Amino acid sequence: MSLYEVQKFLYQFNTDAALRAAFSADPEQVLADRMLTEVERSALRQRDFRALYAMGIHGLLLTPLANYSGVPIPKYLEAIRSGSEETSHDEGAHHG
Amino acid sequence: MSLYEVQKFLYQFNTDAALRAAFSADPEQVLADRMLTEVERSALRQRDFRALYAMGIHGLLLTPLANYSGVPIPKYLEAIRSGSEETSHDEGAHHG
Amino acid sequence: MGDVIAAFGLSHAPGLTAFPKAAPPEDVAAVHEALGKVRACIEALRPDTIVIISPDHWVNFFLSNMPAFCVGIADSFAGPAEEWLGIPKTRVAGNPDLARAIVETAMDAGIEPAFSQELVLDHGTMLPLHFVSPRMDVPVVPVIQNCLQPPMPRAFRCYAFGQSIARAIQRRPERVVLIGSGGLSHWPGEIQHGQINREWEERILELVRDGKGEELSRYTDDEIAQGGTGGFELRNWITMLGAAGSRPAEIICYRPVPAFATGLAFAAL
Amino acid sequence: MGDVIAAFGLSHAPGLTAFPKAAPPEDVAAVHEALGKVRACIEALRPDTIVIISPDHWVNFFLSNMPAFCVGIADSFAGPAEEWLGIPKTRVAGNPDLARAIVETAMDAGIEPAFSQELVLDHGTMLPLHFVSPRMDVPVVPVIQNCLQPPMPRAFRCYAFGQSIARAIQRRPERVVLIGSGGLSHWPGEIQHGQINREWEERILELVRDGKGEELSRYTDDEIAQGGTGGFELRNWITMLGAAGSRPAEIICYRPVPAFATGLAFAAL
Ligand SMILES: [Fe+3]
Ligand SMILES: [Fe+3]
Repeated sequence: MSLYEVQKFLYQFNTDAALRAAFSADPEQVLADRMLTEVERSALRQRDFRALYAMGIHGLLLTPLANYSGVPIPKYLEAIRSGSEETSHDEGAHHG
Repeated sequence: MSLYEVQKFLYQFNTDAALRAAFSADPEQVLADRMLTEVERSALRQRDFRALYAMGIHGLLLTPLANYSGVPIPKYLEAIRSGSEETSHDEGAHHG
Repeated sequence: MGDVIAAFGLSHAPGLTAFPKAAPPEDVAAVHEALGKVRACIEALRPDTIVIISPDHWVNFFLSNMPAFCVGIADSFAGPAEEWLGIPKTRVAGNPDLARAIVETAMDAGIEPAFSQELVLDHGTMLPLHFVSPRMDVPVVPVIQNCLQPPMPRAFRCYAFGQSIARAIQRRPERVVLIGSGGLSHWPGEIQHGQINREWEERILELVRDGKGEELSRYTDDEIAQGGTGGFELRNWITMLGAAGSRPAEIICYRPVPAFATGLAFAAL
Repeated sequence: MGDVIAAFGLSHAPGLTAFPKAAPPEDVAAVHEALGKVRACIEALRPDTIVIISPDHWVNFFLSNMPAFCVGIADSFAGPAEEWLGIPKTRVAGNPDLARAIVETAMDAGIEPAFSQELVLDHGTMLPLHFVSPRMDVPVVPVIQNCLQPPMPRAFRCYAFGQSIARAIQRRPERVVLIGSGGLSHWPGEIQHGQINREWEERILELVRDGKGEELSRYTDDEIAQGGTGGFELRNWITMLGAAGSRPAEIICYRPVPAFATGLAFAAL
């Protein structure tokens, strides 16, 4: 339900070095006043790319998170492909 | 030359309560890392509406600054009208 | 099949709620009566959604990315943005399905509105809603047009966008009320603040009354500019007229009110 | 009188500067050779300005205000946005007069680009410039098209926008080089990352080569989508072709490179 808030957090994280520093110092605090479900919070904290991708987040919002978190792209791809349901995005699933 | 930076500061001031609080607490500090000339800095600090208007700032970017600074609109209008050269904005002068 | 069941042109002078005592009581009473009529009409029609075409007042958009048209596709919208408006803060439901249909239909017709999942509604939207849908219980699709920073969309394109909005509504199930919000002449915060161009306003209202929206769609930027930096908002009426077609209108009320720095006009189609 | 003195379609795969060693050396060499030819051509022509049509990669625009078209009207632009790109940070001069002429001409023609005084250039703009104007001393007008988030501008409208850009240039004194940046097929960060749709790419390059941009302007959104979420960037080539007219092109180089997750193509008109 709060997909937009997840997308917005990622957009800001990717473009704002101060937010990235704050998030790595105290993730709970940074996410505290955002309208996110516990599932979404935890997916962001844990860099659960499979869960984030399955929510319908655009690949180019996720790969910077991988880059900045030291996750190589092959690892990232392995994670998003590990879902049993291979939800592709090119039918517009992520165009929420 | 940095008209855009003045406009941007006003837009942010008008829409961001935290920035307003910071600016009233320590204006120098808030303006320190912005690309502004000393003339622009001083016009913002002193709420010099005549000078700001003459730069070409849109009336609806200036009236919230007046409101938040406790300057009644008639006072604001008196200030912007006090210029000898009555530079009108409706020829697109402020559309910089 | 959906339809535009009624359309209105409504001024949104913020003085009406922010400093109502500044104006002559008989003017304020006349405006309240007009807005009461619009409210009664809307309550009787029970629309599924209100599509409201309004300007932004430096609240959502800045020179970093200034769209000519923007459609709010969110589930709901917070408003008003202004602390000083005298309208309580609330959240109004959107209608994302209709909003997306408006964007898609426009794209197919060669009109490309920006779209937004996070508009904060300012007095351009909230003031009319406060008077004509005060329970804020009818879902809203906010459509913002650039009436702030030239270059702005030309009148003929606003009219065409309105026609496209009407086609989108016809393909949807909703019965829709349309509002064009703004004007008439004003120069807010400018040296000419308080001036009113009555001749310009009366000519416009004559055209609206006679169902001659198409004539307004041929107004040049210069003709629109005769109404001042706030009169740019005439664009919102023109888009509304494009959607409503060439029905004649009732001018419910017209009052030039210098204390509110504009001529207040209210029209029903 | 100004003119479009040359136009290019250029892929902007970030691997070229960020991780060049991941790809076969002969592919990288071929691409460098192609970009070297483009550079030599531009240096010989000595254009006054480069108009570069590129996508945004979630750097300037978000779902809060997603424009179909946006023209950068600033005096100068910082870039690249990406720390990891392997291209040094710099500031490139803009051409506000030409940029504003592009916006005004479009508005008159019924095309309403957003405009921006503060774009940060990402690899979609900076990677081509790094190779073909490495001293970054030719002023740039960045034109951004939504290739990220549907609904996107239809192909026929991109083509018409390109035609309008050419008209604006003809009214200006500048001699202009045009670049359409992007593609061809790719699915960056998606499950299909690394796939390449060669058939789709070859068909497109055939049409580009034969001066059949108009056929591309009739591509539907579904046909464009055959090239993946990154293939949406075909729109930038289509706009470039609209501006360049139906001149046939030289396909300087075409290399499908799985390590860069796309088919790299470079065309000169
Ligand atoms: Fe207004
Ligand atoms: Fe790209």
